[in-house]
Amino acid sequence: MENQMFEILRYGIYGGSISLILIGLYAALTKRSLIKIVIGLSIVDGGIHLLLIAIGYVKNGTAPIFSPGFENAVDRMVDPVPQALVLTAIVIGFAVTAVALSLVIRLYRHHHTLEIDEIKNLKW
Amino acid sequence: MIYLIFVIFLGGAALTWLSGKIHPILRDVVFLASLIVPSVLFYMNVEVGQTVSFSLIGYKLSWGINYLGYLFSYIVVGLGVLAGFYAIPAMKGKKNLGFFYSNFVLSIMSMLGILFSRDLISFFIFWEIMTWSSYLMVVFQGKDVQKVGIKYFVFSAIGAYAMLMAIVIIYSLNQSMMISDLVSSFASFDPTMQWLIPILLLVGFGVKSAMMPLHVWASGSYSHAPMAYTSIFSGALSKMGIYGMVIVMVSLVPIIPEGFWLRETIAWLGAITAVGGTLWAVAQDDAKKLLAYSSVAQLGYIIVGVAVGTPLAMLAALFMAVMHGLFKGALFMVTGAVERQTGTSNFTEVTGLIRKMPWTFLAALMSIIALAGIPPLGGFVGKWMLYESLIGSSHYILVIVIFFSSTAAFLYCYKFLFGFFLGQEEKEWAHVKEAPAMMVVPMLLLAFGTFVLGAFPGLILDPINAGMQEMGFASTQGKYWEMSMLFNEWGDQIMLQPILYAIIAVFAFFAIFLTIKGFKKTRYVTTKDISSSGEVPLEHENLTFSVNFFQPFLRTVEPLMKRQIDKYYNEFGRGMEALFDFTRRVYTGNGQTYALYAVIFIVILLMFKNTLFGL
Amino acid sequence: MVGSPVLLIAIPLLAAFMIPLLGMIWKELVRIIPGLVLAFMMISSASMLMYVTNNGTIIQTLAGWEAPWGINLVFSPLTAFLATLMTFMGFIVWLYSYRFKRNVDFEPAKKYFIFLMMLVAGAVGIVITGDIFNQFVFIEITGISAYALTAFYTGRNSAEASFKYLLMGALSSSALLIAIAIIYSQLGTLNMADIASKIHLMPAGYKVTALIFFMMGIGIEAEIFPLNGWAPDAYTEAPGPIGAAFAGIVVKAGVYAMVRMVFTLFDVSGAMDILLTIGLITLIVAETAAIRQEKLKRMLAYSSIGQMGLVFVAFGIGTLEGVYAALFLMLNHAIIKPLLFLSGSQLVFNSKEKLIKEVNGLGKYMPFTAVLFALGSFAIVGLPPFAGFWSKLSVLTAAANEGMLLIIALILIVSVIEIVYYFRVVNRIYFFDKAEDLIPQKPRVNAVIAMSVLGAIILIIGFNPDVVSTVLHNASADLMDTPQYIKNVLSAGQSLTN
Amino acid sequence: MKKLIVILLLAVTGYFLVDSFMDLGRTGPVVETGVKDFYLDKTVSELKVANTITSIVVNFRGFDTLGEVTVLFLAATALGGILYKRRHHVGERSVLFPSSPIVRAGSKLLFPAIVLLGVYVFIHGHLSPGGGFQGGTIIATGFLLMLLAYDNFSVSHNVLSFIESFAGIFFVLFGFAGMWAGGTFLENFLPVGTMNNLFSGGIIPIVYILVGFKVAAELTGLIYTVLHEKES
Repeated sequence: MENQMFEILRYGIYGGSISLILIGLYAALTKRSLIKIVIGLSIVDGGIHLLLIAIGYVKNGTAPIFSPGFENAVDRMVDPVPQALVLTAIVIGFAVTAVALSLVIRLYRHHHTLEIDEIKNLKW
Repeated sequence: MIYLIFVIFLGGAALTWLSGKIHPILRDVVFLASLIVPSVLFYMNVEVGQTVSFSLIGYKLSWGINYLGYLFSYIVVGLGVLAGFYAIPAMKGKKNLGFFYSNFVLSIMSMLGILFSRDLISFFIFWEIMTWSSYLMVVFQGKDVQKVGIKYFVFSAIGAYAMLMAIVIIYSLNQSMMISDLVSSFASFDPTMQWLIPILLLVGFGVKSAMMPLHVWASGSYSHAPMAYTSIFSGALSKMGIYGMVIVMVSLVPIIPEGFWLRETIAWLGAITAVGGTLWAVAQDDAKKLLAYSSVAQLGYIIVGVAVGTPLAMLAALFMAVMHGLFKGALFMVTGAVERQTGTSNFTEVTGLIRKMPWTFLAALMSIIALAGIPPLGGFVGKWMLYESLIGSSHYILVIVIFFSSTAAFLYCYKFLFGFFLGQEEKEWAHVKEAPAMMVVPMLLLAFGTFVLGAFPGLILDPINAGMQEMGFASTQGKYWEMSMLFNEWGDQIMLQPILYAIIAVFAFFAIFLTIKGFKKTRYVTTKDISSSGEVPLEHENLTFSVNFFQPFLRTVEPLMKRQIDKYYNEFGRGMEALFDFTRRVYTGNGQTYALYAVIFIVILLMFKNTLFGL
Repeated sequence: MVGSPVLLIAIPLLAAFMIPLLGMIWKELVRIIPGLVLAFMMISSASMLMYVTNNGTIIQTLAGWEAPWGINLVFSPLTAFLATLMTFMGFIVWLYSYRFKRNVDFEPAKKYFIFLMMLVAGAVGIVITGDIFNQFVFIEITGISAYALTAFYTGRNSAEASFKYLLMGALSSSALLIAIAIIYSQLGTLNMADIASKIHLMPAGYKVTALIFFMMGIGIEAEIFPLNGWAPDAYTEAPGPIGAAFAGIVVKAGVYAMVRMVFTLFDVSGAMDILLTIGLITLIVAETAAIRQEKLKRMLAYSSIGQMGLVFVAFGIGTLEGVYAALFLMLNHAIIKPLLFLSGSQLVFNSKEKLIKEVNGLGKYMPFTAVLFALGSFAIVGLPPFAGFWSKLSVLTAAANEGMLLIIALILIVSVIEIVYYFRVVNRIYFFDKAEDLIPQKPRVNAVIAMSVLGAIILIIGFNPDVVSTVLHNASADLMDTPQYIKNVLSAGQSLTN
Repeated sequence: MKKLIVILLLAVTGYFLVDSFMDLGRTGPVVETGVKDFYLDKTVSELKVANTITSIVVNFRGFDTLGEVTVLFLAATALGGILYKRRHHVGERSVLFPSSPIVRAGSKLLFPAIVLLGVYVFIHGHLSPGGGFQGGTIIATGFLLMLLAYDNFSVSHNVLSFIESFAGIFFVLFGFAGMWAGGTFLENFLPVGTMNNLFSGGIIPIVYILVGFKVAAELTGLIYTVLHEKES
């Protein structure tokens, strides 16, 4: 029973994170609006962060914090490294999104449109 | 000492450029000094066989000169110095002369460097320096640079890169860049390489010696460079291709099994070059273009000689190479002088300069005679030996082709001489004066050289002999020219002497006759002076003799001329550019498409990962 | 030895944080401080390069934890060579743009110099770090600086270029994170040496998937086809010196990262062939695209991409000679292409559209810049006796030793194309007539110094390539020797404690 | 059509991603002992920090964090640069609708509490879930609330950039101090104290507080910059 739950959870988390990645990519690749593309990229980021967290999970895991009462739970602690990485990755993703949105504002100022098909003065 | 020569050349080139910014006279002096000083040092101090070696990023390089190189150095240095003197008055008043002269020096240096190279790396380096310095000369006057200049450079680059490919293949097989190692170990290469290497090298040399079908750059480049430079461009620089070809043909090709076919092909290409060059030369109305095509044709003869490769043929080819340097150098100088004095080099515009520029005419006359191969001047000796060797080696059809070509050559010889110097005088050219002495003397010297070599071929046959012996032509008699019925063992002519004297007598007679005739009251007419026919020609009608000069002949050969290879190259180039224009549209400009490419990239790799990564 | 590897990162970071404050004191400091920092980085890494050449690799552990646990910086002959090259180029670009940005407002100018400095620091970080996640962080530092620099000019299409760059950059970081996730989930480590020592334990399927995601992530930075759509736009729209910095610094870091993955981290057999194929395709597509360009900087950009393709071809040969040739190419490209960008942007400085035809006849009016551009063109197409020839020769020799005749032929054919478009420009500069309404821009003293230093290096390497061959030999041997790399990194902790 | 292609491509990508990750939970990593065991061990025994993630972020992989705050700093700077206009009208907002009195009053009430929560989170970063980034973000949310509620609420750019710069400078200087005191950059050179005390873990809490300040200032600055962006 417990195993079954774990399996379902596993499928849910991995499947969910991978679907998030794919959904985000789909948005980034097909949507016409720049804002939607940026949103798509953010969704991809979110999916990847979830994926990273998921690979550190252990069965019946607990947070890797040695709070009083958890001093001897080392075996059950989830892998802390992906969590640390995700912390970094979130901030970086946020920074990139901020820059992207500011560029969108600049593009809107210059082209008065958000359609990516109409913003191709530079080509070939 | 060898280093010093090149250091002086290089430093001279740089100083020439810099001094060009200070004062013109200083520049001219520096220029001449940087040509003459190393030349003198070279002939005074460098012995054949003396080498220096050094190593550069793991390649062993070696410089030194051998007999064959020594022979070619006569052409390079002699023509270079004379053209240097000629250039000073000829180029006077042009812009950027510092640049011109320093490139001039670099060209001479690179050609000498090629002769000095005993290894392939320095050979290639000097070859490329020669290429780009001559390219800069071709575009120097700024005419048609995007077409003519780029065409020259592209063909040179194709040649040079073919050569480079051969060089790296040789290095990978031999682990040595020395030419001598190549020659000694060539027999042990596998057959594919034995074919590939000489062909690649021949493509490289063929471009510079304007061999069909790699000749299309020649006419434009020769005629667009300043004439002072074209005289060495055609006279000496193209001989570097011949030099390389001689090495390949003598040292490598005989080793190839069935290499006979390569020889024959090259010989036939040479012959076709000769015919085609001649025909095109006949069709030209511009002296520069005419001479350019004539150069192509003459180089064709030389290639035939080199490719046939019997000792006598080789002797003929090398002799003709020297000869061609002399007379073609002189002829380009003549054209330059005419162009400088009149402002054009078109036959249909300039006529009747014989009285205005008699010395130039004399030089032109002698060079043309040499070119046409009329005894007693040097051209005859070369052609004679070529025919003799071809017949001797049973290349009868080749003889006929060559003979046709050299007969047709009379047509353009005549056109050149007549177009500029004979015919009616035009009022327009009444003010024209003889070119300055500094221009006339070099060309007369060159023209006189053809005469001397015609009378005493032994002067140059001796070095040729030494060079051929060094390359390992098995010698039975000691001196190869004894094989020709033309010479005795001293290398001067016996059969020719009576003819020579007879012709000198005829010349003297005509000179006297003409002079006496000149005293009489002669009426000189212009082209428009044809009132007797009742129809008065209009002012703007061009009635110069040279208009449609050989129209009947050209009409006959028209089908031959229509298939200009040039056109196919141009079509090819345009086609490629259109293709490239199409392919670059993968960069659509849409950021999303680029992202899609990235996904496609990863999907392809993922789908085929088992095959791609060898799982 | 001046300083330690960590200073190459820490000092620019410190300076970056300080510049906004210092700018309040004296405005000129925002221009001067980055120059001083870059000069320090250059001197420091050059002296460490000498130290490394004599004494072997420096391993710098951080935060007191030994190699597999803490992050470490690896200053080996290879990374030292690249770091020196990059910091030198960074200094040159700073020198060139010092007064170039004079006519720009204070706020953008401040940011320009901060970003330039961080661009160099990030690229150096990519090269010297020994940890894949840390490398990811540095890639992002470089990336954000590059996006900002690309969008520097308002009123042009720079935002568009920057957005494309960012879009691709975001995909790149996603791919990198996925690859890192796969690696970490299997091997439980992020240290490069540790990964390299354990990679054979990993199931082949996962390994290859990770490598593919890495290739995509880094390939975007390294401008391989078809991931390089952003590159021509970014090069064109960024300020001229930044184009030089991209070509001389950022791409080199990307190439290094890619090569480190393929040579050291992964023991996948087909990776070399993939590198070779991708390199060839990149080379051909980019060079053929360059021939029909109308804008000068765009042409240079395509040419730069093509050269990177050639570098990958050389790496893909996979032998020591190939690596040597590739590093030589990188060195030459890092010197020559910035020279072309710097002089080229000077040539089109006053023109509106930055078209190639607007350089017509400038040889007379800007003789020095024009000569340097011509020198760069001669060198980049590989004419002797300039620097580019030797690297081209070594690539061809390396390929010939492996019997890759077709590849040699392709490289040479592409070189002919390269000749065509470079010489068309040189011809225009010298033999055409100048447009009447164009005012030539006289280069400032600092720009002249920056360009002539590069020109002098081209001549020096051209006439005596031996000045760099020792460094290159050490670097290429270093790249090929994975066991030594692992040993160096993983034993550094022990040697530090006793 | 394009959508179909994209879906197909993504399906293939998805298949391989699933292929790479789905087995993980079942089979586990091929290398059983990774760096995490070392981290879990040393966090308790040497650093005396309860939160392993904090110890990794600030100490073991502190260099990453330094890079990370640099990225954030660069993004904030880039935003200013990209949106820079020569005539910058300070005080005019693009969001000008009046907020309801309820929001305004509520914001005023909530703001100190939010800031306090943020400070708490980053001060206790080494003991409990949370830390500099989280705390900084919470504080920035408070400012966002205020900026949205009051159209005349403004923060001084200079103050923000002072905080930003000083926090960054001190981070790097702590790194140098570690180098001077212990030999390597960012080394934990202060006494670590006892586990689960507020004052424990050496430089870890200090650095995390600096990070908190920096993140708060930068995010506030970002929000402020974007809020002042006007359509033109």
